[in-house]
Amino acid sequence: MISNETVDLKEFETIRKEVLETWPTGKGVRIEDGVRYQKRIPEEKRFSTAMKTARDKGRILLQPRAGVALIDEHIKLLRYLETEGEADLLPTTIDAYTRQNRYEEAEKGIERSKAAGSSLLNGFPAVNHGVDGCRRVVDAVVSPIQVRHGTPDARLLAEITLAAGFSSFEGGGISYNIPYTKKVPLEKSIRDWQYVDRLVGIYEDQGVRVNREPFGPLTGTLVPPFISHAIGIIEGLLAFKQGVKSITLGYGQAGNILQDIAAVTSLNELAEEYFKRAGFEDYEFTTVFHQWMGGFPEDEAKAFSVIAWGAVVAAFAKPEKIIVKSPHEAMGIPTKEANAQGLRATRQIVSMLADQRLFDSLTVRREVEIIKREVRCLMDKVYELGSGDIAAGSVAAFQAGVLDVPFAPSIYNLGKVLPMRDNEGFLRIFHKGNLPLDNDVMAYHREKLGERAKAEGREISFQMVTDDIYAVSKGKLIGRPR
Amino acid sequence: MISNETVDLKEFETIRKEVLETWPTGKGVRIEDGVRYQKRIPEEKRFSTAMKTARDKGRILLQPRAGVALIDEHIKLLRYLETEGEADLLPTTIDAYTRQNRYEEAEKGIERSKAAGSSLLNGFPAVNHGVDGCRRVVDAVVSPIQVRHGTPDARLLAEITLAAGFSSFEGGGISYNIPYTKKVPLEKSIRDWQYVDRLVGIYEDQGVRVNREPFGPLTGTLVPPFISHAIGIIEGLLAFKQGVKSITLGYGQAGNILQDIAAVTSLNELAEEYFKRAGFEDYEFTTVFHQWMGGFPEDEAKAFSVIAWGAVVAAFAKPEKIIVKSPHEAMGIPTKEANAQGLRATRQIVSMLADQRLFDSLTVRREVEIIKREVRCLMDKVYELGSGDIAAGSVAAFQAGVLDVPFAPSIYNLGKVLPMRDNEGFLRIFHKGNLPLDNDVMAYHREKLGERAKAEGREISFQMVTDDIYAVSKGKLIGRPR
Amino acid sequence: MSAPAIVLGVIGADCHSVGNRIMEGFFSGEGFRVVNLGVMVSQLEFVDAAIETDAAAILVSSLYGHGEIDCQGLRDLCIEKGLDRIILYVGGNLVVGKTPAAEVEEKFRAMGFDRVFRPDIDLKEAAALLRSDIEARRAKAS
Amino acid sequence: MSAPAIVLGVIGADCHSVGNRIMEGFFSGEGFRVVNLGVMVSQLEFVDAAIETDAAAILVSSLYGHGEIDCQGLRDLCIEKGLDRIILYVGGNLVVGKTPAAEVEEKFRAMGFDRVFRPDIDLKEAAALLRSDIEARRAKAS
Ligand code: B12
Ligand code: B12
Repeated sequence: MISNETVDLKEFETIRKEVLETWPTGKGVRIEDGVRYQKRIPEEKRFSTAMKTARDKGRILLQPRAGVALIDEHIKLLRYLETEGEADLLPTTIDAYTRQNRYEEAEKGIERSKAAGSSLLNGFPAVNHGVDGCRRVVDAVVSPIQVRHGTPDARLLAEITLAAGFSSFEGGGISYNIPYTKKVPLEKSIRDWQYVDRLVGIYEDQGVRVNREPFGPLTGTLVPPFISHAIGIIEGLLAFKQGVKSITLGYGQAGNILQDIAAVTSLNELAEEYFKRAGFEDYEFTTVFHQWMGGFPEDEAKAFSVIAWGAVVAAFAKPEKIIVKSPHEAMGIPTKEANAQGLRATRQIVSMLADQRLFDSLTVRREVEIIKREVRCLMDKVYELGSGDIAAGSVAAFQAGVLDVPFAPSIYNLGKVLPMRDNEGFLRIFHKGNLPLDNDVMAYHREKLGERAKAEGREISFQMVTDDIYAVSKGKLIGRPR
Repeated sequence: MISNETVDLKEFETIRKEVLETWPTGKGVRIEDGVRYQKRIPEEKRFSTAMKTARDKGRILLQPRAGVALIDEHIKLLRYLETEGEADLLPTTIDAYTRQNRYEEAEKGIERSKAAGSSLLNGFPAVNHGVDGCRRVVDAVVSPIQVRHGTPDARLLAEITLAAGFSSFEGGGISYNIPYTKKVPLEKSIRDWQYVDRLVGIYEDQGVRVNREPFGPLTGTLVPPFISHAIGIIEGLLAFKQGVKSITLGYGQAGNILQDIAAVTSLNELAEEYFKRAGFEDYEFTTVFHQWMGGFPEDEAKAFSVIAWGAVVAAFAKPEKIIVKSPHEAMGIPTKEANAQGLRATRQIVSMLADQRLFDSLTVRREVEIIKREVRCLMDKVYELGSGDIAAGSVAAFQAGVLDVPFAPSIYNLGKVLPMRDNEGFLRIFHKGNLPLDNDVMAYHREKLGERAKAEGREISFQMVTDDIYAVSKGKLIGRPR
Repeated sequence: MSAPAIVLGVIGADCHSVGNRIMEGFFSGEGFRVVNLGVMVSQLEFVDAAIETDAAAILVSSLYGHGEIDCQGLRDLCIEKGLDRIILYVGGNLVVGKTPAAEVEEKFRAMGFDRVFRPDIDLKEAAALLRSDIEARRAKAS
Repeated sequence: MSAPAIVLGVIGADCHSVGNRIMEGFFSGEGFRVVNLGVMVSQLEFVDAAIETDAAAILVSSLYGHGEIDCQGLRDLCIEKGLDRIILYVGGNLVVGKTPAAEVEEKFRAMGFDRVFRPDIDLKEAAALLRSDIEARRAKAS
């Protein structure tokens, strides 16, 4: 049975040997060497420092997603995003084979990309490139740089990239399993991520702070804030237990500005509450806002507006970081030019709005309180199911559908919950499945959905959910009947 | 001396003869013929109907600016904006020679454009093309279509385009003089626009409603809402006096969302108040919001965000119409593709936000009250200077600097008032010049500007105004020191 | 004639489940007998499922960019396994990066797919094509 | 040496006054003797003002798109009026529509302008060039 305990060092070492064996580049990866390398990295290039400074100064940092198959091309891409895109923070997005530990296929992808003269992989295969290859990337840029992926078993990836000097690592045992895989048992992915967090803790013990960022948006598709908040908080708690000190919780834009502001506000308040309550004090907490993570419109002009709307909401919600989309989103991995366009469009909004404030709002406060109620309903039950252990509780909760991510591919996700937009575009719950939401909370959701049904003159139905999924790509937020 | 009297029909006829003589295409323009032609236009193509329906149903219509030298190209352009741009309303933007009644130069421009195979004019020379040419345009499109220009003496232009079936005509005696010319006496332009409004009144009397739209944004550069509101209301009053029944008052986005929402709200409340007080009852009143009218960023990605931000503000401020910019704004007259991109980007925002509401706000209400106070300060003085006559009062007011448009080129504008942004980006008054603003109002402005000076650690100075002018094109709203 | 069976799935290491869910619901609603393999489906799984259910068509989705690598050889595998007349459709974001539709279509046609769909395809249209393609094959067969 | 006089103005039927205001303030601050004719200035007004004030340069602005038509012949008029050594600058949105800078520059150079500026020009840079161009002409002249 899994439990939320700090991984024993001996056990860690045993597992570590196996992990490093799984691909040739793993051999000879040494933590002490990684620590030495990390310590040479200047403070301005440290991810955790950038995030903390942003929080202290009330700034919003911009980060794109980007990764291609070959090292030189990847460096060119990142540099372009720094200079032409004015990115504050850099990514290295990992390809989908590496995410599934299919390093042989990644190798094939590298070869074919070399032959084709363009990337046939949807990301940077960091494991195949190994520590030295990754260091070339880290050394070539001036901004803090992070590994972004979607890997249920990211142990080798973490070993290699942390040794190579990456100072932030995205993911988590739930958020990089449920939305990203089909058959990986949750218990396994949580355990494998305890390993990753323990590794970060070891670096931390030796004076190297590595930022960690659970993946907030999950399936990116109509995920109500309380579901992703609960999962983010759990992943934060799991990470802290392994010695992580710098954590950034994420949230994917839902679409209604008031709900989104309330979501960021409640995420801040809830995280601090749960972290403190679990006895953690000495940590750096920040937030990241993802521009619209669902289906985009194909037309670039319209895509620009979806990007800008995300930036507007973020400018008022004030996270420390925005993950930026590109006008190519609906079509394919963006060119470096399109990626930089997304960054510049976002920058224009964020700086035009930097000094503007939205007034206090009853609606926002009401939504904040509702989200908090909802998250507490879930968290209470998770703790209960785990008899106080959040790791065991999470596994049990997914099994029971107490935690349930809409539209997720994993067979370990019950998949009974169905979200839907209300008449003003707030995400509400249509089918709660087994979510332990209190009756009055559900009554509120139903009331709100009733308003929409009435306005549209149709019964609440699954068709509305489908319509909502397509809506943004068709230029709307709410999937109204035509 | 000018006065706000309905132009006597006899006098109108005398002037009319002269006007129609000023260019060959004027000869033979007959109002009865125009009325007949207008009456054949289907209801859905009537501008006033579209505006009124938008108001009744709470919809926001989108309209681009567009005009090229040659008829066929102009038709192609407009059709493209209807189909690819999904424009609700069409423009015909008139070239700058025609605006100055320099029809010979316009003729040269037409010839040269034919030779060059591309438009060398910055608009459509409607007078040179005459009634028949214009009718080809009106007949070729399916949407309501308006003449947009900047012509201090638009009498011939109005005669020709109204006879040709255009159902809306932009401009006014102040708003198409002060920002657009250097040496045209205000008295003359107001008189010439009384003619235009009288012409519209004559069409109205014969059962043809033509929408009129004073040009709200003026110089488009840091114009505080109260200045453009006062001028818009005056032009509305002048128009009604001549028999106009459908009026759309305009406002150019200032940049801070709360001030912009307050501006649209106060424009609605003030206009109704002044119109009713002057004894007008039987009219259709609507508003138009202009996306950012100042200098744009050259980068198209950034320009898209300026466009989107304008759309966001409009979506919450809820005017009946948005005049849409294009991503080419900083560079030149947009191609039809760029123009359609601006429309589609705006559409995406407006429809994504259609069902969202911002909550009631104390700040907005406070700003509404301030704008109302300011407008009343100006209007009281204008009435006083004209001994109750708004036309005479306006001329005197500009002479005295009681009405004063920032950065305007006209020698009949005092040019003493200097606006500046406060610490949250609201437009405030730095130098009031001779504006009759009450002391407590000015104290408020100074207090707000003081906050900015303090935040920036510099004295309030003209440099700040320059910095503010450049700010948006450099990616900011407020021109902070670097 | 009984409702034709069709096999759906997202090929390779691709986890994009949303479109797949919608397709399942949609094609069922259109009267097809849908066998949905979900995400992360291998070529072999597709072919085996088609054999097992006597499917008229396989509808392959690929969203994540590796479609080009993942789809190569599927037609050969079908033939090898005796499915020499099955209809193969593919759709989604088939290659890495924004690419002209014609180029993508050509590439996947060359791999042996009967039809290639862009992500903004109206599923109604796809269903109509599928029905007529199935008809045509049946007509030929009889 | 006394401060060189320069003539500013916006040519033709162009009413864009904001940039012109800023230029007046800026070049005055940089130590030039600025003669600002404002907006809607004809070629003749430019040349007469330059003669009257013994100006070293004329800085023509055109924003509204008719620059191509309005500026043609200005160099000839200068020469005709005896201003055969005057520096001619032009800047703004010189032609109708977004056009590559090089193309615009070539067009206006061919018309006899010494330098052609895009609207995003940093005025500091323009002032530095102007100073050195004036120096160079004076050096040649003496
Ligand atoms: C949501 C999303 C995610 C979610 C997915 C959650 C989940 N489990 O489903 C998350 C965040 C997890 C995710 C992850 C990744 N994603 Co993703 N994702 C998207 C996004 C934004 C929307 C997809 C979606 O749900 N659309 C809505 C549904 C209804 O539409 P659809 O999927 O297109 O399906 C329809 C059509 O394609 C068509 N169709 C599909 N197949 C077929 C087959 C036939 C025969 C027919 C007729 C029709 C048809 O019909 C479907 C129903 O209408 C798209 C971009 C976009 N479209 O805006 C990117 C996108 C698909 N993702 C992309 C990538 C690269 C990834 C990642 C590799 C991460 C990365 N590098 O950025 C990982 C993939 C990891 C993995 N192993 O697969 C790329 C693919 C790039 C490419 N092809 O060049 C895209 C295009 C974004 C981009 N521009 O970079 N993603
Ligand atoms: C504000 C504005 C207006 C206001 C002007 C108010 C006023 N009286 O000043 C109003 C609304 C009235 C207006 C009207 C029109 N406008 Co206008 N306007 C603008 C806008 C948005 C900003 C201009 C501005 O003030 N910029 C800020 C100042 C500081 O910058 P600037 O003017 O570019 O000047 C700087 C530089 O150009 C440079 N510079 C200029 N000259 C020179 C010379 C030298 C030697 C040097 C070194 C440097 C230099 O230095 C200046 C200071 O930094 C621009 C687009 C943009 N730039 O975003 C369009 C724009 C200039 N307008 C345009 C047009 C076409 C018109 C109209 C014809 C209407 C129409 N068809 O849309 C009318 C013109 C009527 C007329 N008779 O002139 C077009 C010109 C198109 C083209 N060239 O292809 C533009 C580019 C918009 C567009 N993309 O369509 N406009």
